[in-house]
Amino acid sequence: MGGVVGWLLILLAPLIGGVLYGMERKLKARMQRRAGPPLMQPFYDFFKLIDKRPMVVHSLHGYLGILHFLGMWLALAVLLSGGDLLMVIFMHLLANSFLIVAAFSVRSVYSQLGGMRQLLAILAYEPIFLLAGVGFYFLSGSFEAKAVFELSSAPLWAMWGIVIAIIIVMPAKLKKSPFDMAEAHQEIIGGAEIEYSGLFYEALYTARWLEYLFAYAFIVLFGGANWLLGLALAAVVFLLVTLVDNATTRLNWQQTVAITLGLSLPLGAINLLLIGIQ
Amino acid sequence: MRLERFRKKSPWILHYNAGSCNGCDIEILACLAPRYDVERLGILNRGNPKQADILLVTGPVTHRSRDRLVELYTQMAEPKVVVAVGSCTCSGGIFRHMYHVGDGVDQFIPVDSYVAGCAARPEQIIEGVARALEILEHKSHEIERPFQLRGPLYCSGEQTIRRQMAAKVSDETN
Amino acid sequence: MIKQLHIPLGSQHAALLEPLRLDFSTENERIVSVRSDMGYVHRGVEHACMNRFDFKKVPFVVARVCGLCAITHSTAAVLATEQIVECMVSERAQWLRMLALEFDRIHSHMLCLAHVAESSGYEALFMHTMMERERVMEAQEILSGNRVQFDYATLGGVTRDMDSQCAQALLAKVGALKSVLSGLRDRFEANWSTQMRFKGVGAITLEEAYRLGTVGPIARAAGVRTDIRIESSHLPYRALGFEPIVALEGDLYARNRLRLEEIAQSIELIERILEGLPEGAHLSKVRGRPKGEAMARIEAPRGELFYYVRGNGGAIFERLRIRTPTYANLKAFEAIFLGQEYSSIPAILASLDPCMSCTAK
Amino acid sequence: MIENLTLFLILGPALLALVVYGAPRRLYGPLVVLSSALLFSAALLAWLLHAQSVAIALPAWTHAAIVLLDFALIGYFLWVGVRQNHRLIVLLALLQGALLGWVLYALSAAPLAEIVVDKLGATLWLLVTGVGGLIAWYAVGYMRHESDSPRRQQAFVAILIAFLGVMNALFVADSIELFFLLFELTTLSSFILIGWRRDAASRLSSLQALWMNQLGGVLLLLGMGVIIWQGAPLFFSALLESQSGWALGAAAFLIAGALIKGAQMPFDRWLLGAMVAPTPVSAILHSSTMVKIAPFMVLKLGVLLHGTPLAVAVAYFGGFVFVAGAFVALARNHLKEILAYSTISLLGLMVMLSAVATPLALSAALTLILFHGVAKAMLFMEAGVLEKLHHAKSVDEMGGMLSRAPMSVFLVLLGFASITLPPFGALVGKWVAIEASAQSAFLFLFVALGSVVIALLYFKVAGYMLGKPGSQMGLTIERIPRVFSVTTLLLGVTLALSAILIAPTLVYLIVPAIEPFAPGSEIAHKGLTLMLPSGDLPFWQIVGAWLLLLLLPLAGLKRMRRVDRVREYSGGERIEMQPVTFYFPTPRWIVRAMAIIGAIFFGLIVLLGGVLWVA
Repeated sequence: MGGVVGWLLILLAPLIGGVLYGMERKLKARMQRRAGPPLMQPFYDFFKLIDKRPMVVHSLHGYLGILHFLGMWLALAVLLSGGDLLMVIFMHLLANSFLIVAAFSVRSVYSQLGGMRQLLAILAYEPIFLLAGVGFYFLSGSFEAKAVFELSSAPLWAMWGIVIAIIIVMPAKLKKSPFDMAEAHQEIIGGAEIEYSGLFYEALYTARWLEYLFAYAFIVLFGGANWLLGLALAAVVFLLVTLVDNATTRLNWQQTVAITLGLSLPLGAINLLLIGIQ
Repeated sequence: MRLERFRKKSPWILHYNAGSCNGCDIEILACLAPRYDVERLGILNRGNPKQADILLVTGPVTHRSRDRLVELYTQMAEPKVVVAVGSCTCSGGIFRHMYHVGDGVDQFIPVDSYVAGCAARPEQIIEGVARALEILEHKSHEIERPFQLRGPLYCSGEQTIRRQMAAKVSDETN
Repeated sequence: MIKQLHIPLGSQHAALLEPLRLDFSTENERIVSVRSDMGYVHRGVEHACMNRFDFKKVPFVVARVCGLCAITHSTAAVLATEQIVECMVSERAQWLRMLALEFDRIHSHMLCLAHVAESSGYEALFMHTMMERERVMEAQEILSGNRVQFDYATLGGVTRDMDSQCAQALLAKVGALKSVLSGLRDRFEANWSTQMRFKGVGAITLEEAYRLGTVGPIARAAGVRTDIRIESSHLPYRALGFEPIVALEGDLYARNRLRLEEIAQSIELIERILEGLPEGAHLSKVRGRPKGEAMARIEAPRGELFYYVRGNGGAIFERLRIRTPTYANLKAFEAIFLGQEYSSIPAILASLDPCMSCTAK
Repeated sequence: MIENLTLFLILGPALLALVVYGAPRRLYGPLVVLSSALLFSAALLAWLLHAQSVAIALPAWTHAAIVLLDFALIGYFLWVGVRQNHRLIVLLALLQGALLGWVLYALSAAPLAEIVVDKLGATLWLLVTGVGGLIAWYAVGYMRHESDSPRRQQAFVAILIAFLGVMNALFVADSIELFFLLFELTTLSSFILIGWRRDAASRLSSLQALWMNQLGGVLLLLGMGVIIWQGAPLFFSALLESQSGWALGAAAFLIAGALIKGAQMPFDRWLLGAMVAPTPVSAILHSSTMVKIAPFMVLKLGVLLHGTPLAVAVAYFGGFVFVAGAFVALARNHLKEILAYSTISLLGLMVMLSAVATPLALSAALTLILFHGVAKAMLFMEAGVLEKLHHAKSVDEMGGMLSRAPMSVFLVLLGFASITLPPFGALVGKWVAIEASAQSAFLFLFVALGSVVIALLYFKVAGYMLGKPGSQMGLTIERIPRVFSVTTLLLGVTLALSAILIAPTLVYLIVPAIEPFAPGSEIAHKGLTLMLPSGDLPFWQIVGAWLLLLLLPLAGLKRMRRVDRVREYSGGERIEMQPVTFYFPTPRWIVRAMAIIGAIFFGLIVLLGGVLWVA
């Protein structure tokens, strides 16, 4: 991406992410045969949350939530400005680390369990994303997202295994069934986000939008120079993830780690081996 | 921009059963289901007082649950509204004057909207919530406090410490 | 080094419809011990029935013990009381009571299934089940005039009679439900994630089920052939002719399947009741005051519901005792929880279908 | 000038140690600070002045001294073995003696220089004297909390300082004969220091460390034997110049010996046993300096290995240890054990990168060696502070440490962050590592998996420290003795500053050191922007991440005035909560399997050495 378009996207990221999140909620509701909330619902929530009386457990906890949002934005900026893909993933880890530290810093079992499960979710998806970064490197000779967007043949075709692997771990990243143990509303009531309220919860809420945009922007990379193909792929993955979210129960952490790592890591590795041979 | 407008558009709910017979609770659950689908109004059931705007209470408030109710209420950020769902929640109903019952939620916390009925029907519940939302739109950010089982509210400078707002959940009440 | 974590669940929790508190000690997330506290909803209904309410009002009061199985409470109270007052209940009234009970069973089982789905994170299935459940709620409304607390059973019969038009409407409702049941069953059983999540989870063995005195679907799912509908003769179930359904595995998966099969069975029973409904008055007059003691057993959706009443000729009962199915099952909860992952607990708890307001009264 | 500085850096510590040991009690603290400062300024000066490799020939009598010392050391080990009735040690000492005798017998006089000061050596001096000096200073404060007599405390610190000279010499020794002596001296010092507390556990651990390191010595001697057999001179520089198979064989033995010193699996036990020693021992010997011999040796010989099956074997071995070490550490409970295992793990990564031996990989390896040294030293020192001031050794006891020791916890978190998060040096090293290893098949898979497991490990431990038990109390800033706070803060500031200046640091510190081994490193910088051939790290990303990470403690100190404080949600109840995190027990068979795999790799390396030698 890069250039003016990239920076414009970065600036408007929360807006686009919000719409994306709204679309997801709407789509999910339609799949459950409900009317669902209006498309702009995330923004209504956004403005309502600003309006709430601010309340924190301790000030560090509140700050960490805001830092999580800023970190997520930074990670997204690195991605959209065409930066180094490995650094993108590390920045994302940085953003998440704030949330994890925040989760551990309060005296709430659910929050701490959430932090722990978030760590395990990272264990589940992070290697696959690093794998994808190396896959792009094999094709473009560079780790930069910029270079991927100049690939004339879409990486999708060569990196089929990695694409499937990423689709498998996508629910873990977006906290969707079947790998949404980190959030697990019925067990730990949102996990890491449980102690946040009002303005500070809003930081997490919007960080969630950015996370959506981040994940799907990563998928767009697989289209290479043909960004329309990339967008189409992202749309398909979006549908697929929502569909799977609507058709599965939540698995526990052992199952999640076993499935994601046991299935997608070998798949990605084999794919990479094939690319390497060529 | 008037932010108050948006309170109405995204009310998040906390549901607490304070000794109800389950009748109203399952009707609240039915509200979430596709037939009544309250999410189209932006309503989400959060199950977490800190992120909730509306407290839906069912039940006449038994002695065991009253301080839990107050505790949850004080953990909600203002502006907030309370909806009493069901006859027994409004006044104690059939359980009124039973020895272990507190005769209605409004004995403990300020209630904004009453939904009568045994059990309250989903349509009634939605209407009650809608009425509460009208009130929510005009509420200020002042701290609202429970009537009974009130703990101290410390202020140091501009900072309010609302940790002790509810009286302790003590062993005596168990 | 092994360190135990303490995970509390409740009293207010997103996975709970009713206040109840469980304190788990876990190793990682595996449960090693559990303490429970169930008394949050105690209102003193038994006490009130022995002090404040006329015996004629008691069926309506005990219906408020629990909204989910209100009709079973009032029916059981009525069946017990009718044994110690002068009263002739018509055959038709008995059949209508059975009808209401079966509707109640379906709606309760469906709620339980929906709750299991929700608690295991399968939101779409929760929505689906709740949507289909609305048919039963409507049927109950057609039958009695209200969705949940419908005070249908009363001393001497039932409060409302049913005409043929109403019967047709009910048949249409259950017919529609029957047609969607297989789809529901598919989503519960043929899904890879539900199989991973439910199979072998929250299991109880046949021997344990006997030893711990479980009742209802929990016992039947473990292979105990117990069903008060054919064991007692308070209601003419034997005329309908049916066999209790039994599963063997005793796990969450088996309980789900058992409930789905019982729903199908209840639909069948409803159809038989509506076909063979005898003519007669739906309500007869009750004379005199309760004197002596009596008991009634009834198969509530959760298992055996037991009522004991004693009157001394006054308008108010001398003693009223309710023993609810969840109370009987409580002992088994701990055995079921131990060794499970904390992440399965909400689903297991939902599938045990505890009714705290029944238990605490 | 360089020659004099070199002499000072090698011999000075021994003299300074004598002074420190003999100094009156009152003066010894300042003296330690002074010697540390002297040594570091000498190293800094040497680094600044260093333009090209300088060869220093030692006078002939040093040969005799080296031989004498060698036999004295072996004799001492033999005596220890006999006295402690440890057959393995006796056996290994005898073996070493025989081998050494044979090597010396076959040795022809060597005309080459004995010490070659290259930029790599000068850079590593910075690490040894900088971090080592601070640790010595820290040890002054630490030993006050021990039950030792003042004299013994001074002896302890003196040994630490003398040890710095050994390390300084080790990194510039060109003569393998000299290298062997220094290697044996490090063995001796770890034996003495691990056994410092003189209890049963210390005794066992020190004996274990001794025999394992002796085995390393035997392997070194075997490598020397191979060289002698071919009649080649016993010098690294000569070894590097010969392209024949036997040189590879010798290199394999030398590397195998060094890997034992680096506690690579299956020889990880001795480093773990080292945690019974006073914490400065762990900090100086086992995290920041001594164990670095393993990657250093591979780095030095990496060019020779490049493109051979031996390099592949060593690289995969390193990659395996990286993942396995991190995995095993997950199950550990003592903070020092966790740190030790993560050291082993990261050493594996450095070994792997050194074996890959492209300019980029070598730069990554050196970056990791330096920044891991700084971070680990700080972490160990903080572990010592927590142990001495707060009596917490195991992670369980550190529940809610934040409210009691915010300063220490902050520094521990900084140390963790510096290894796992951008823009810190170690993470940038890892980043370069992936970019470098991506070129060679599947090594990066190890890097990817290992770094995630390490992140899991560190955040798990951080979770313990952050979770607050009991009632909600404000932070109480603890009183830390100035020795502790100054030394650790200095390291922390180094980490923080080097993070924002990472691009110039890499270009001016790392690249020149690597240049002689693998010319053509393509690391460049433009302002704060770091540029690699396969991708840039623009300044705004570095600054952004840096601000985020440093904004946090600053903002956290400022209390939010107008925001209500509220209690945590607990279902309406009020409960006293203990902090919780998971533990990941490693089943016995996995540990065993890992040791076996490590042993197989290790055997493979030695076997390859043998085969290459014969071929």
